[in-house]
Amino acid sequence: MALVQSNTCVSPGIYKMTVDFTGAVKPGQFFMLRAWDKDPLLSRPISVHNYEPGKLTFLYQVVGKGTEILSQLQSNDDVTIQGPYGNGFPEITGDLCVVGGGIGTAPLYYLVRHYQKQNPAGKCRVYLGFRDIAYGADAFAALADEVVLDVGGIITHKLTVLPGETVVTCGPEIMMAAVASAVPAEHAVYVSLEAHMACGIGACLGCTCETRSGNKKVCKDGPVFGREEVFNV
Amino acid sequence: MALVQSNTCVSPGIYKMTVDFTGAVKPGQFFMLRAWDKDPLLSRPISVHNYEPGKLTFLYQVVGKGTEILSQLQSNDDVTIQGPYGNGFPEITGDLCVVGGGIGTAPLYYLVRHYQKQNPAGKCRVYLGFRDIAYGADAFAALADEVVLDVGGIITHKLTVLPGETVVTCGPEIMMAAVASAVPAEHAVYVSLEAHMACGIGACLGCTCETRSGNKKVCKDGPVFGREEVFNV
Amino acid sequence: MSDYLETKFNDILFKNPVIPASGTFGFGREYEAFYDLAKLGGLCSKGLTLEPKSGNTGMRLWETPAGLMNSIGLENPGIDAFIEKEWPHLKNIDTVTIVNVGGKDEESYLTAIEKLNTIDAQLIELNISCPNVKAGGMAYGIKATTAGDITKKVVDISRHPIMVKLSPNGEAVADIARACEAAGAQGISLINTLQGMAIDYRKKAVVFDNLYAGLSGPAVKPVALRMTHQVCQAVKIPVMAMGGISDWKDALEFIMAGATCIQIGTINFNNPMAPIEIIEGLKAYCIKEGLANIGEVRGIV
Amino acid sequence: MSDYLETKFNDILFKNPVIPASGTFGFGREYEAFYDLAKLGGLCSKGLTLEPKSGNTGMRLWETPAGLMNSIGLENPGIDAFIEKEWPHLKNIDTVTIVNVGGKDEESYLTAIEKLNTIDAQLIELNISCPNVKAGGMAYGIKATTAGDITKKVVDISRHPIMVKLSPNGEAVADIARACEAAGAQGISLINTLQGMAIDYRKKAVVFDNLYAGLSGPAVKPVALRMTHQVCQAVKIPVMAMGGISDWKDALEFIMAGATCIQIGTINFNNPMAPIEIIEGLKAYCIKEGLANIGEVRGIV
Ligand SMILES: Cc1cc2nc3c(=O)[nH]c(=O)nc-3n(C[C@H](O)[C@H](O)[C@H](O)COP(=O)(O)OP(=O)(O)OC[C@H]3O[C@@H](n4cnc5c(N)ncnc54)[C@H](O)[C@@H]3O)c2cc1C
Ligand SMILES: Cc1cc2nc3c(=O)[nH]c(=O)nc-3n(C[C@H](O)[C@H](O)[C@H](O)COP(=O)(O)OP(=O)(O)OC[C@H]3O[C@@H](n4cnc5c(N)ncnc54)[C@H](O)[C@@H]3O)c2cc1C
Ligand SMILES: Cc1cc2nc3c(=O)[nH]c(=O)nc-3n(C[C@H](O)[C@H](O)[C@H](O)COP(=O)(O)O)c2cc1C
Ligand SMILES: Cc1cc2nc3c(=O)[nH]c(=O)nc-3n(C[C@H](O)[C@H](O)[C@H](O)COP(=O)(O)O)c2cc1C
Ligand code: FES
Ligand code: FES
Repeated sequence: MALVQSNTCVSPGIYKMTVDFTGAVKPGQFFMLRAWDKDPLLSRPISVHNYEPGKLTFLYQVVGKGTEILSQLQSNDDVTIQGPYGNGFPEITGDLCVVGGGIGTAPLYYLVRHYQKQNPAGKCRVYLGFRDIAYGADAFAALADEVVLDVGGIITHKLTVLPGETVVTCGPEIMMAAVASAVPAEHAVYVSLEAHMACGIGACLGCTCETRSGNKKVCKDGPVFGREEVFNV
Repeated sequence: MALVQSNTCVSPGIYKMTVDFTGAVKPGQFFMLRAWDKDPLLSRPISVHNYEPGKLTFLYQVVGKGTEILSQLQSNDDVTIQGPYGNGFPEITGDLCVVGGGIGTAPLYYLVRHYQKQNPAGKCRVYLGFRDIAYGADAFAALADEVVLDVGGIITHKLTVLPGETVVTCGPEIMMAAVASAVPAEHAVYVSLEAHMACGIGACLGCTCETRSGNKKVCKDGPVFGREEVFNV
Repeated sequence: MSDYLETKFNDILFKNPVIPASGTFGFGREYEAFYDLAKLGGLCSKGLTLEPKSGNTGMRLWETPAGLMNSIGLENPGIDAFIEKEWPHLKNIDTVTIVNVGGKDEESYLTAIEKLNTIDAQLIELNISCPNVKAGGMAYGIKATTAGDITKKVVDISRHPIMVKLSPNGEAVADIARACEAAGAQGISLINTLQGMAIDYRKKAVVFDNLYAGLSGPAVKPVALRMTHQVCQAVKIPVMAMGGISDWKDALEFIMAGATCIQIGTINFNNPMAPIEIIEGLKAYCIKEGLANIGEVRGIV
Repeated sequence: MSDYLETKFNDILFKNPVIPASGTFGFGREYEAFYDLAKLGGLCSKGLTLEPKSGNTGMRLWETPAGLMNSIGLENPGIDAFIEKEWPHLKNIDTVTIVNVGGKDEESYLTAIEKLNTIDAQLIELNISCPNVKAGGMAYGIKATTAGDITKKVVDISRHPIMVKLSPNGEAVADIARACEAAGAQGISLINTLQGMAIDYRKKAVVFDNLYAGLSGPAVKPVALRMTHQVCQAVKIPVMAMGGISDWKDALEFIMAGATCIQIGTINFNNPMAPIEIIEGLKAYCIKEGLANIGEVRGIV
């Protein structure tokens, strides 16, 4: 159980919720959230959008019953959160290039913040693609060295990766696959996958994805994978 | 859909909820309430506790999931109400004696109010029995000519029916059966039954009770029956 | 309703494929307060038996997670009273009326069917799947041989087309459907309720006098959809599917699985307007998807 | 745990009758972060097969009203890897470990069982009921003759007691249970998942690559409780029951229906502490009701 500090609509259908939480949280990890009993039955995986001790933030899109219920929570309501789960993004040294699509931008914000803390001299560039309406770009702009924003187009068309950059991407699978094949082989590329999840902790084998080294669990071995593990590149 | 005007705890586990509603409502009728989607699946039958145009009041006890959810509603929340359903109490002329047990007192309040409006000269006496804690007795006292209150005992032990009185009882079935057999035959006695209900309108045959004249539907033919119809007296 | 939803079940024309299910809709009268029954594709009578039945004693309803258990036990006024008191009203409603018939033995089925020959019903739903009456239909419905047998006898004497309503509690449902088809059934409907049990731990007792009862509602939808798909693959006669349908999306899934029509049961209790909302939802879907008729997505999976 | 809950399943002593179900608990490790596994009555391994299996492709999970459909397809490391990597850890946990075994044919069952003869497992759960693998166990589990047959062969060569896990998708479950008992099974567990189907209407396609999948969770409880009751009435060997148990009240109902132990499946995903809360709830119930042992209410309905 965690107490909701705030839960506000930041763009049509997009909500930002902050809850009480203190613990070790890595960028790219997620929590299993629920604010209902058995309808729906399962908790919902939501990535960490931002974290500082005492203050855990999620950014989520309302797409169905679970996220609809979450969006109705108000300050001081209880929400059950389990986590953090998942491997999270690797520690990145050198420069960083993040490519986010839609709600896939959610986990990248905390990644960028964390990266900059660890690499005060590192450069960080951000590509953001949205179908209709952009959100969160200002926040990225306040942090990153450069933000490239695209609405309605194909973000990979604008993407140029600079020497020495590590690429991290999160968004629709088709976008991540495009990034994975567009970026030259000398760059490390990390992708954050999605899957329907039941347990979130590696017990049900429901979130399995095929990788070069056999089946992996998105919830426990992922959600972050190297591109060569999960895409044919 | 109706808007909740107020919903307050009036005694441990007992709530009074007032909602917007205008229409013809008879004492002894009930509404089917829901403030959830499919968990629980069915609506919950709750009697009319009081009514005046624009203001429909329910008095209910939290006993399970449905009433628990109802108890959490706040002013301006929506609640789905269907009704009024059921036959309601007959129009009573002559004097009235009501015998309520526990939450069975809920529909009797509106009955007494209605009776007094229709019979300004009529006398109305009220017996109220509770297991542990009494509620609503003050409100009855403000209306009725006499209120006999019992906590922890057996209300029928105190019951004396006066000549010319019609008796109306609502409460645990065992109490109503006791009233039905205690009251001398020359008095009309009406009882208000309960049953698990699915439709509330007579379509599912789930609330059937056996009566002297064959099966009757509690929701449509009742919930109010003459004692001789449903009890062996 | 418009052409988007017009549906032929053999040569019976339904305005739309949405029909309230037997036992959840009385004889329709109660729902007239909510909407004009002529908006429905059809309606299906409460299960009738030759003799009047007072149904089961004791508790008849019990809620379960996303489900409802019932032990009504086919309470009904009997065929004669139906023909006399309900049919005159029903036949004047501008929609297809399906008469649902149960029985305790061969003779009672056949006599009931003969009596129904005197009225102009469009379709008879032969209930061989009610789990709630001890000497009841389900005994016929759980084996292909007995299901085929009773179907043949009924088809032989009925002047109305016979749609057999199958139980989800028996042997492979596709085999049973095939046997009914071979016996001359003109349609299949399914599923009737799943046999379940409830215990009241507080009372340390079973809930239902009849021990077991029938489970319906959203909880059973995945099973109903699977069986619908199996039966639609197995037979050529049209299928009227049901089991847990609660909105137009559910209805659409059953149609995609191959159902010609769909029936709406338990959800009527939760939302009396459900059939109408489903009709409207299906129509809006056709428009949005550019379908001339809902039949274009039938059986596409 | 205390004596209130101590339960003998034949001569195997369980601290309490609560055991996480196969496939919902991995090999236990993941839940060690939530509580000490030694608090459990026992635990049950993920379904193992002779050879490693990578499981089914495509979508593996789909939520339904109060239910979960899964199409894992018995992904598992195979018996050898289990014995080498998981067993050393499991055997040191102070609780009863049940090994769940599936197979694609007689030979693979028997070879797997022989390999398990080399370890000191206390009980083997013979899975003849997984609906998710095409050439899989369910083919055995849906008919009394084949179920009895494979059970006999397995019992003959196993040095461990065999509990046969039954399918709810076959012929009369009591007949199948009797056949297994006659074949020498020392226990019965049930139910495995109900076969269901899901369609994604948006994609106009079936959800699961394997077409049908297994339904579990609260939605199936009434069916599971009925089958548990039927089997407990039919056989003398002890029964380990499951299907939709989500709290101690549900667990109690299955015990009242006659189950000796109960297994906790899908609800682990909803509430990882569920087994512990159920153990505590049952204990509190014994105290409140003045029972010396939970066995006093076993089979009382
Ligand atoms: C590791 C991980 C991190 C995630 N982080 C975020 C996040 O930060 N913000 C955010 O908005 N969303 C995130 N998601 C997706 C989010 O979990 C789903 O949108 C959510 O579970 C949908 O629940 P619902 O009840 O609202 O929708 P449902 O009614 O369950 O489904 C609506 C639609 O969403 C799809 N869907 C359902 N569950 C998932 C799932 N687990 N993954 C992908 N699609 C799904 C369904 O197939 C359906 O098409 C994440 C998912 C994963 C696996
Ligand atoms: C015509 C009618 C009028 C009613 N008026 C009132 C009222 O004014 N105030 C009030 O507090 N209650 C009233 N009730 C009872 C009320 O409907 C139930 O208490 C309520 O449905 C319980 O819902 P739940 O989800 O909270 O409990 P559940 O979890 O469904 O059940 C909790 C307990 O209540 C019992 N129960 C469930 N439904 C009913 C039911 N329909 N009738 C009797 N017992 C039931 C269950 O068997 C169980 O023991 C009335 C019932 C009827 C039939
Ligand atoms: C209260 C109730 C009464 C029913 N009575 C009958 C009946 O008389 N005859 C029949 O064939 N089916 C009867 N059924 C079964 C339904 O027609 C339907 O097959 C079943 O409920 C599954 O559909 P659903 O999940 O949409 O309710 C009844 C179901 C319920 C819930
Ligand atoms: C994700 C998942 C995986 C399962 N895997 C297995 C398995 O490997 N072997 C098996 O015998 N049963 C398996 N089952 C079935 C469960 O053990 C149990 O029989 C079923 O889920 C019903 O119980 P429940 O409703 O409590 O979940 C699995 C169930 C689920 C939900
Ligand atoms: S969600 Fe259960 S293993 Fe990943
Ligand atoms: S509740 Fe359906 S007939 Fe009374």
